[in-house]
Amino acid sequence: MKKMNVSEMSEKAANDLLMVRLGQLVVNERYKNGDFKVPIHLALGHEAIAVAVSQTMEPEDQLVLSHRNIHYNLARSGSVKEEIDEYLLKPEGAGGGWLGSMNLSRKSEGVAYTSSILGNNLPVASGMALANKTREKESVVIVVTGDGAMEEGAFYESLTFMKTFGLRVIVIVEDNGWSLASRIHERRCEIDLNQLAKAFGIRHDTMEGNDIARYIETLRDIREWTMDKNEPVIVHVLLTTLGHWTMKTEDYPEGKFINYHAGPAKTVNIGDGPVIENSEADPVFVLKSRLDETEFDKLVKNQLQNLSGELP
Amino acid sequence: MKKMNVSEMSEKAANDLLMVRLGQLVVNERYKNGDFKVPIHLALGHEAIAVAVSQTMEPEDQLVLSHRNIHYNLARSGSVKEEIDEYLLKPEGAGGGWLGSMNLSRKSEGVAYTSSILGNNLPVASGMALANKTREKESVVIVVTGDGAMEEGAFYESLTFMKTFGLRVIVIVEDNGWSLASRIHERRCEIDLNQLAKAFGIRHDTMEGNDIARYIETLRDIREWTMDKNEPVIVHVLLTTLGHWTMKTEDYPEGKFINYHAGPAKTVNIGDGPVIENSEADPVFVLKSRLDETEFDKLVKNQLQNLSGELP
Amino acid sequence: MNYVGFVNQELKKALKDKKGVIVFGQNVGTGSCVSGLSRGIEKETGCRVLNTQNSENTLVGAGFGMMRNGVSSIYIMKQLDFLLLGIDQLVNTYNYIRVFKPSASFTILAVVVDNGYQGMQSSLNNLADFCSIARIPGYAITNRRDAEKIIGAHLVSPGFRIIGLSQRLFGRELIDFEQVISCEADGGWLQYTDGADVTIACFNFSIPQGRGLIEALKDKGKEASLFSINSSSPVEWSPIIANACQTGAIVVIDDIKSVNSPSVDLVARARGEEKIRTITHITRDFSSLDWLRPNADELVLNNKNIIHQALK
Amino acid sequence: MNYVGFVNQELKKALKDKKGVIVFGQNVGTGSCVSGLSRGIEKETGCRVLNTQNSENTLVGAGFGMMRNGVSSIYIMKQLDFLLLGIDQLVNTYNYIRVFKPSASFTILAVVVDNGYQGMQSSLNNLADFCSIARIPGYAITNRRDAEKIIGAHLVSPGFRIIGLSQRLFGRELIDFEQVISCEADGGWLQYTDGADVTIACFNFSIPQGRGLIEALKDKGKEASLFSINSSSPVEWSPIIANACQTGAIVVIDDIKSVNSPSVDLVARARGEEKIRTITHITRDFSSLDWLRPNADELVLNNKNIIHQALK
Repeated sequence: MKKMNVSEMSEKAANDLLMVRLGQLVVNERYKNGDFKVPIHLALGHEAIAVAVSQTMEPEDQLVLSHRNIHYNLARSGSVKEEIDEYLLKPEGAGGGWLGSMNLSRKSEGVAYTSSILGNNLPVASGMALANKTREKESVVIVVTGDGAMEEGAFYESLTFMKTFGLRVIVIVEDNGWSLASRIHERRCEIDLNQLAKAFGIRHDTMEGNDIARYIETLRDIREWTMDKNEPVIVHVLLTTLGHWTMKTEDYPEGKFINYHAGPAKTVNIGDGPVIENSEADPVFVLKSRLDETEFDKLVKNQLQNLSGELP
Repeated sequence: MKKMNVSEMSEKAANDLLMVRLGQLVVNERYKNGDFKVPIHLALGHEAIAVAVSQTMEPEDQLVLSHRNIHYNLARSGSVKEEIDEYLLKPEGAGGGWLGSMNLSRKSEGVAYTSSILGNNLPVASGMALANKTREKESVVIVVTGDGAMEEGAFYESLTFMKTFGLRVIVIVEDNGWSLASRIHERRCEIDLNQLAKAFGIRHDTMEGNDIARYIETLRDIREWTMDKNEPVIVHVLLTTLGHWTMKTEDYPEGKFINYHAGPAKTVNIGDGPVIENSEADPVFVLKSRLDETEFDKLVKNQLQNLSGELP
Repeated sequence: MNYVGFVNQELKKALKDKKGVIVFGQNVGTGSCVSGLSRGIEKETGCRVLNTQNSENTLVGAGFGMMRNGVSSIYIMKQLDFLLLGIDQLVNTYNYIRVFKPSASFTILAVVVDNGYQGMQSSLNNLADFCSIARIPGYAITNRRDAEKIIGAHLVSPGFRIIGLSQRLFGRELIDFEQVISCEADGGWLQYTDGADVTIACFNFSIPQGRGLIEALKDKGKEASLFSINSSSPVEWSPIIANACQTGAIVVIDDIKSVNSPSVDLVARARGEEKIRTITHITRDFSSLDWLRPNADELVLNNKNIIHQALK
Repeated sequence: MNYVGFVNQELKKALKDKKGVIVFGQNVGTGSCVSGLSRGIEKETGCRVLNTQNSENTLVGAGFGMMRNGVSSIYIMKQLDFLLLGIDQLVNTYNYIRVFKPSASFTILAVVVDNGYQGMQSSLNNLADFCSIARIPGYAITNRRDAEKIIGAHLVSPGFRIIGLSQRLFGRELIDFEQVISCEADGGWLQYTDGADVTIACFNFSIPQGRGLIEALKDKGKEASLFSINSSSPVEWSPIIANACQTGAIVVIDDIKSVNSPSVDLVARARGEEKIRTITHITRDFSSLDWLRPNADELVLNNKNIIHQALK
């Protein structure tokens, strides 16, 4: 793989990706330290799509999130401190101490609504896009859901609604293959999103590989398309939530795979550096392998300096 | 088209089709006469699928219906009198006077549940089929929904459930193109059922043309398949609800098309005979065109004799 | 003029200058326009009327989504029981939106199917439960005076509320009162008559019963103070209690099918007053399952007994 | 032993001989098994445990469908607020099924997320509203005694009910009482202490507050009768009222977030008794929107003031 230098791949993208990763690692350290009363769903491994979405958004665009939202909130605001202050329920937090973790939104940063209830944000995003249409706003609503939430009827109903009214919505399906501790095949049949989209005549794209530069390019193309066509788009993003561990139990003497769902990621330590897994599943590993090592290290160092005040 | 004689095409099918039509026409006459307090949704034009379903059912099979259910209830019970008695809320009615029209079921006739709420019967049918599976019953659940009810999220959720648990369910989608007074294109985008089924890997069949003999053959094949594969099937039935009329208003001096939804079909009269429309949209017209005229007339006469006591 | 005609006229009056308001729901723009309720709105007010799919959950969410983006809307529902499918949005999305004190308006205008004979699944009149679960303002409209007050004050004002209409009253001659003696600023209750002998408080849609009781009292030479309690939640009862302290007798009439109702709160309050000698609380009979049968579904008062008990 | 451990043990005890019962829900058979609630059920009881998709509407309907076909089941819900999505089935399907007096059992066992900090959308503790809307039996479990009584009597008995568990209590040491002095046959209420000075009635999940009040009373040399009101609907209050007539003082504690609650009914009843000198009704504070913020979400009593008022 050809190495790029930072300016080739967009310094902002690289920096934001590292900020979202390192910001989460800082939150994780504070979490392990017992600093938070609110339950937090970290999104380690989800950084590439979040940063790409954020960088694709134009000023009037709006983002609608779910319970796992830290990556988008960090990408939008750039402020790890305000995120942590919100988790500490301080008035100076990103939500004024009113929203905590699972409902954290921030209209000023383009995060218009965040729901802790599976599927709940899709109808709301539909209504927001309809409002934009009637007010002739030049903007897109981007709503984030997952392979668990798409099991709710609201997903299907909202696709119908968005297509019917010709709404500019990008539906991001973050597919990490898990809902709580259940893998997809442990809870349901496969639902082929591409085929499902075809049933409505909705455009469907798949993104995987965590290449931030390519993600931004693809999403910008999709945004242009939805603006042009007045049509919704489904973007199926295959990703891995990092932070799993193995637990030895009576039944599993060799150790049982425990996926990360919420709470502190106990096996992840900021001292080990920003890369969690040496594979394509880790967007930071992908970034590192694209960049010259010195450059990568310099970016990391800068970010860590900014964040040092937030560590426990 | 080659004419058949009655025994070639199944006398029972022909007789049942006429009974369901003429039974409804009798109900319609009583309705026009102001005899009922319960609101009734007639299903003129829906007879072929109802009779075919009924004739496909084995003793342990179960039918789950919706607010428009008269055709299935008549096809199952064969008793127009008990249907009318229920509409009159008499204790000797098909539901003991407890169910009226929109919830009319009858476990003894294999009609296990009937819901007046759009989409509501699909989850219940799913649970019934799951119960059958755990009890290792050799039976199928047939659930009837429509192009309006399939807009509810319960439709999508239930398809997932049925496929996941490998349930023997035949989902009949009666597609008359209307929900109340709204045509499909007046209320939503097209939803391609065939594509939707593919998203779940569910078998999908389309039926149209109102040929009762062919409908029975197709449904028997589908029933065998679901029994064999332990899989749900979606059957998309294209049909027309007969009984529309034209209304002249200020805005429509030429007359506006008013589709039949519920209440008496005021332009339909039993005195005009069992055929309502001379087209493939009318299952009785299709039947008539298949049979020798004398035979057809004889069947009609017999049926009318049976029903004469129920006329107003 | 009948009830629905008057409500339709009041809606159009309230929407006259409200350009940009979206009126949406199933069949709002087709056929009979929800039995005449939404007839002429698009033509005569300049509001946009959007006919929608059958997806209550998504439609309620969409209303909140529009609200979040500053667009006011009215969701007209043909049956209150359909709103059961949208309660997640009612509760969870409203609990979020309200924190931000929205400047836009969202009103659900639901027809309470209380005209009987629909069967157990389409005869829910429990406006109070929908309101209780998320502490939502809710109002029942029963006559000319409360229609004017409630539609005028609430149809399009910042915030969210549910307004219930009675299907039973739809085709009936509009109930009117000569005067409004006093009322709560929000339309939580209205007083229509002032009599020295009994205080009557009618909850939910029981004002016809209250009027009947007044007539029966007149026959005995007695005069009553009549209140309609339009709010679906307890309100400031003091003026009603003060009135009852003067008459010494209060009759509380409540036709709701809920277990818990605000009328219990008024009774609790009245029990604390020594000057109120008799408290008669009339509710429906749930001692058997008969309330689930298709029937006239109307609370029938034994006025003779009530008067006897109230005046003893 | 902690609360969830004990409830888990009681579930397994009640399900021991109940072959053929299906236990289903999200994550009931994976990971922590809903924080330990369903742990070991499949292994130790022979019930079938089915892990399901995230589709509450369909899952509630499926429970009723199984019931209709004679199969008993328990739907374990991780959060009561998810049940908002299933209320259509709760109301409409139950209203149908109950008419046929089912021999099978269907129980929804829902965790009431009352441990605070989840945010406004996942902190619904309104068990009473779910029950009120379709007159459904509902029970809150707060301690060893009521857990034994309610699980024993209701978990698998013909009919339908909702049983609520408190998330806040999950990890806490199980609350126990030396004895049950009296109780309603159905477990609608239980009495644990008998004291001459005050009667305390704790609604919903407020028994810890009631215990705290007893301690505070003891410090003042006063003895109280303590009742837990486990039913989510009003029950026969006479024994509680009789007790309050003896003590002359009743303190009603209710931590529910509903507008309407059965506790109002007990207060109304108490107000009618001259022998009850003081009635103290403690509810949550809704005067601002603070109840929507992430917080400890626990009703905090000012025991000093309460005692002062109760004993004056």
